[in-house]
Amino acid sequence: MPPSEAAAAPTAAATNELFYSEALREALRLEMLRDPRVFVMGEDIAEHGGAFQVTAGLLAEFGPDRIRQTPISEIGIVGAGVGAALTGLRPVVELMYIDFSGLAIDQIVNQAAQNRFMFGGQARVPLVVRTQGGSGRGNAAQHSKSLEAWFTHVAGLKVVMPATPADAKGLLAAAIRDDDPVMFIEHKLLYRTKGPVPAGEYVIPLGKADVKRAGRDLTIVTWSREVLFALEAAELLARDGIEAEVIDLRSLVPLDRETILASVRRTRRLLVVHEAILRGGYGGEIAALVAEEAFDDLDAPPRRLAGVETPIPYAAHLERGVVPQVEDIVRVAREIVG
Amino acid sequence: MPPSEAAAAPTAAATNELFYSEALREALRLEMLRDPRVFVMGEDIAEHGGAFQVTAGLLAEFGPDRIRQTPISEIGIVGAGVGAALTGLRPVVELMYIDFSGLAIDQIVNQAAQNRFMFGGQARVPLVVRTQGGSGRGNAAQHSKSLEAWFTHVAGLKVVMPATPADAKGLLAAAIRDDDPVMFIEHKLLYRTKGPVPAGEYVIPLGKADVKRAGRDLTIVTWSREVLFALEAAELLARDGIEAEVIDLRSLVPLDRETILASVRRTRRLLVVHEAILRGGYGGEIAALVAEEAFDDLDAPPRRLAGVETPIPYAAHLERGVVPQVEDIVRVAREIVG
Amino acid sequence: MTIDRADALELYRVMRTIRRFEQRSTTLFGENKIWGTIHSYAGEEAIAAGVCAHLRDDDWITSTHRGHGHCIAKRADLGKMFAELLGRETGYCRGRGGSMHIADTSKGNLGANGIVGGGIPIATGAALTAKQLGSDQVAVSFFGDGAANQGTFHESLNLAAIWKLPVVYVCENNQYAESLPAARAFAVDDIASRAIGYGMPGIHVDGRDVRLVHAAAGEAIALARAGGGPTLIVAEAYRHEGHYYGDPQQYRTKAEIESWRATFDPITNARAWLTSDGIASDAELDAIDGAVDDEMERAIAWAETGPIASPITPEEIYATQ
Amino acid sequence: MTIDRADALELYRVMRTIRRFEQRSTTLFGENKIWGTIHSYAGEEAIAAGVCAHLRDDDWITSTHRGHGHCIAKRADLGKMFAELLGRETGYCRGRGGSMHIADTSKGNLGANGIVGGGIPIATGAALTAKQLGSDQVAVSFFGDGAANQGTFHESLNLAAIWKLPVVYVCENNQYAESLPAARAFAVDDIASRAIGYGMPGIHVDGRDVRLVHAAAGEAIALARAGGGPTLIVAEAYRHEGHYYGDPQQYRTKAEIESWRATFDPITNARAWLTSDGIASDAELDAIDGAVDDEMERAIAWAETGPIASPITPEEIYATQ
Ligand SMILES: Cc1ncc(C[n+]2csc(CCOP(=O)(O)OP(=O)(O)O)c2C)c(N)n1
Ligand SMILES: Cc1ncc(C[n+]2csc(CCOP(=O)(O)OP(=O)(O)O)c2C)c(N)n1
Ligand SMILES: [Mg+2]
Ligand SMILES: [Mg+2]
Repeated sequence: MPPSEAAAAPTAAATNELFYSEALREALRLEMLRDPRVFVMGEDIAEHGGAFQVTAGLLAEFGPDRIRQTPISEIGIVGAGVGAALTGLRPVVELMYIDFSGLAIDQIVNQAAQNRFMFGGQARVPLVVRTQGGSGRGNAAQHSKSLEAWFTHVAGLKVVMPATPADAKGLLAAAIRDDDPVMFIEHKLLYRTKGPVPAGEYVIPLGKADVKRAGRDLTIVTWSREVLFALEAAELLARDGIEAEVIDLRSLVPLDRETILASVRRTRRLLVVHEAILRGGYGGEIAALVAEEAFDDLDAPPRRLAGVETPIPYAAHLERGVVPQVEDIVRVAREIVG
Repeated sequence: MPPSEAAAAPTAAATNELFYSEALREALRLEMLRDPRVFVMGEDIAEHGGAFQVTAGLLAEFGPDRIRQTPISEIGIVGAGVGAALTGLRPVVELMYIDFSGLAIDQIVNQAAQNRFMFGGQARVPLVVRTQGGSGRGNAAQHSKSLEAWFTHVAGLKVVMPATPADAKGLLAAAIRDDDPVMFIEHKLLYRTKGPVPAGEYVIPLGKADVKRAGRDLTIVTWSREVLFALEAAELLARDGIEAEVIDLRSLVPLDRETILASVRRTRRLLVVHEAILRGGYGGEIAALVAEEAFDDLDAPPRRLAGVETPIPYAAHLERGVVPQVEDIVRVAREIVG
Repeated sequence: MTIDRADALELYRVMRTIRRFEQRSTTLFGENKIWGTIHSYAGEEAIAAGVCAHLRDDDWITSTHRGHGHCIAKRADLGKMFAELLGRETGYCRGRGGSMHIADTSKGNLGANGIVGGGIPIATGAALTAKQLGSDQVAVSFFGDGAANQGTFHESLNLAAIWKLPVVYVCENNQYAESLPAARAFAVDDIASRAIGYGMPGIHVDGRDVRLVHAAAGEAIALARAGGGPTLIVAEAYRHEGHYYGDPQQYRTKAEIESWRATFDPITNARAWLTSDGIASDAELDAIDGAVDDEMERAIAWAETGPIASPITPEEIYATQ
Repeated sequence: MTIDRADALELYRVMRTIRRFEQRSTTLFGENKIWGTIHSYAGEEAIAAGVCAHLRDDDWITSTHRGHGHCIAKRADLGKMFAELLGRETGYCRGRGGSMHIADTSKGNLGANGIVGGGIPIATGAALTAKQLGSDQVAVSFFGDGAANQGTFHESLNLAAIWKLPVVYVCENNQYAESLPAARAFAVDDIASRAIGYGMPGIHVDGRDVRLVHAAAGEAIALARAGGGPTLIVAEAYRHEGHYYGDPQQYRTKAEIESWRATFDPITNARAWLTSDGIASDAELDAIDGAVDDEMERAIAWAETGPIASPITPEEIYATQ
């Protein structure tokens, strides 16, 4: 009998230095060992080990049924994941790039996210859709978008975006154990970043933001790769005596309103940073939330720093210019603190 | 030789009382008469005249090539629209419900919206995707969503949502003449609303909001069906001496920032209202914009009133309860004015 | 595959129950007791009945917007179905789903679907579950001729073929997709010919004769259960009513409808078979009709006394809070 | 269809140009002058060359992520192609697109595409333009074996068939979709058998022999131009290089690659044909090779002197401001 789905509290075991990709693999592996209902399905995940090597080696350990390589049929495989989840399995379906999610979004939104409600609570859809987004590799406009905002606007879906190897492991385990469909969005430039990762079972509950750096002068709310940029920026700002608090949302849905609001009420200043284009981005949600709930606590207008409104260009120098860099965060933070 | 695409200024001709659906049909008809490159493609648009009767009668006038009825193949027909637009035609593709747009969004976003930029400006994609959203007819969760926010978050796409018959006519004409892809989003409960519509050629430039009611105490920014609710609410508020200004965005992209900011600077209070669920909705964009640009002009926190975070339920009494009604707008407006 | 008397009468009873359910939901809609939209399965009863006769409660089906028949054939409770249409808390979906989303997971019905073609990959995934668990369960996906032109049809049939999944795809060709005649939606006469390109058997059957549907489905389901992989069955039928309640049907003539109804009615067809083969007398069949009609009224009465749908709670939207 | 000497030599020159382009872009990538990713068409040259030989500049093609060959065969400027790979303002896409998005609308190339199967409906729409305008233009969509399992393939082929559109679908079966062997992606041996289900001709051709591709494409394109509707051509080929520059290729053995390269090289194949049929001597072909290589170096030199991509301006994103 498979164990309960209840997310265990983070355990403080020994840690290993792992790449983000290795941390994800460890979570997949441990969850597959723990629960026979868990399996992975996607393109190039078998012999090739996945476009970013997350599933490397798992074919040998778990075989072709549980590391199920598929043809290029995005809506077919996500839909099959929905059907498998509805009937008792816990599929982890990989969409190679979030730019391709549009091909499968009907099954994610109209089926996975809504089935439980439409059926009056009869169903559970424990489906994880693992994908990755973001620019920085010269893959141009169809392989570099940041589309998390689409998925946050869907009732019934959860959205997770880890920034560090430890969070990647703990959040993926939680996503797999969760009984709801989860969009698990990685970043293509994080796979080769390293960090300490607790060994063994490690589960981080969904919906809890992480204060990656404490500070008193300004709250920077961000997620995914921009967390690393924000932490670098905070270092530079500290040299001029500006102490920025950096909040990594980790889960966009459920959203940890309390952590955001408590921080802003202390620092009295907000900067939201994301790689996605500004218009319609999730930064609007955060800035609006803070403006509504903490208006009188703010000493400055809430600000957003986001991607330039353009498809992602190919040429390296142009590509770098369209998403927020460390220096941009520093500049805007200075403006806010004044 | 077809005439230039430059949007003509609105002409003040004689007006007729028309249903929203008739106004749309008039725009389609006039644009098809004016420009042989314009044609309509979609499901049930021919003999049946469209799910909401917008194309009723056009088959007889223009024939099956220009009122091209298609099988149920959403990504196929939208993609064919992209190809036709790239090669010199001006297709108007109908997606029966915006809930189905997920099946075609890859072609809308990765192709239509990005081709021009990806190709270094070589291409134009004068494609209009006509669709409709919203709840209120008991069609439940897969036929009632409001998904405009997804499309506002795409560089290269324009998004239009008319609330009145006159705007429907003028904006559809402008969308068809526009050289960029336009998501033209109607509302299923507006088709049978009536209003005065200028006769003959009538074009409303995209990107201009419309102040549907002037007021000094509060700015209500909204679009689509909620505009009608906001105007009703404003009437009720006026009885207690609260004068609400009602801004109908009409175009979500391009966004008329000036009109919004000028109004809020005068009224010093903002309420954004939309039918879509709150989280990740376009209301966040508007509230964040105002908080950033007009912070010191605000006497109260910017507020958002939006749909409850749930898939749309079937039962009438539940359905009505999950989207903002007139009384909700009145209540929140009162709270804001205090 | 011969059908014994009990099974034959059960097939008739199921078809007759579906027909009656559609008649009564139509009148209830006319009385403004049903909200939204309903799609009548009248004329296609032999397909759901003939296929589901081979399914166990732990086998799965995915259904469509025209799903009442599949639901009934999969042995759903009529009262809970009507209660759903009436928006009651006692309905299958507690009034959240309505006609287009009735599901009965206790009987393996993974739901009607408002997205044309939306159920095809889901049934494929259910079959994948059976394969992964090594069980002998089978999944059946019902969908229309229109759905056969959706990308989900293509991707799903290919996945099922390469993985030899225990799934049967049942395409109900009722000659129309809303207002579009199948003749204008396909450049081939036989939709089953598409099976060739996927490497699975494709069977074309006259959906008016429940014996033929029953035989074809029996083979396909047995093949799937035995690990022999998927089959595509295309059953010809005719939609007796409009696409939805209130459809003006400008796309077809009264004459066409009358002639097809006369020649293409699975229930008259079954009566002729049962009486001419001496399986049952008209009187016995009339008795079944009477029992069905009584059961229907009891179900409606029960449904109408149910409480209206209760307020929405968070756990309905997210299972893990 | 017989091929005269000039055409035969032109086919060879085009194939040889594609091969050389791929060799040089590979070395440029190795020198870190190219950013992002590139996909080599080496081994598939006969398909682009044999098909595009029948196309006019006002005919359209849609291409793929593996698009250099189609672009060259549609008579693109090599300098502008390299300039694009190098991220220069002088590139086809002013450095915005890179390898995966090169388009040349002046020659009817509606673009490479980063979405597998993304170009299929677009070519279908281009053919619709020809039909609507009553012109005799033809559209060709190139795509891989992997793309044939995308829903866009299915929906597009059906639309083209029912509307008799002037479009030719060219499926390049290079035996792999990234790491997935076609043998594991299909339960049928012949992908062309899918044409049956759409009601269009399906032709299977050995993509190593440019004469066979040329003949099959000639017929299909003539048919389309004459209003005879679409054709599906499946050309067998073998991808000589990895899926992308740097592909470790754990999914196939060195031995497999070597043996296929030896037996499946359209260029060696063409040389054998041209010399054995006495159309050209080895010396003459060597001369063509030399000219191609010189042109390539001139193109690269020109590209390398181009200015880097200029800052992005609003008009590139929206045509109507
Ligand atoms: C993806 C999608 N496109 C369009 C529709 C609108 N629609 C509802 S039923 C229908 C016709 C379906 O035809 P068919 O598959 O033959 O089933 P039938 O209604 O004939 O049983 C259409 C177009 C929809 N619900 N979903
Ligand atoms: C929609 C989509 N899914 C997946 C990918 C990732 N991808 C790029 S090329 C490729 C393989 C394509 O195979 P095939 O169609 O046979 O073309 P080939 O590369 O063999 O020329 C894949 C899976 C993509 N670019 N787009
Ligand atoms: Mg039908
Ligand atoms: Mg291939």
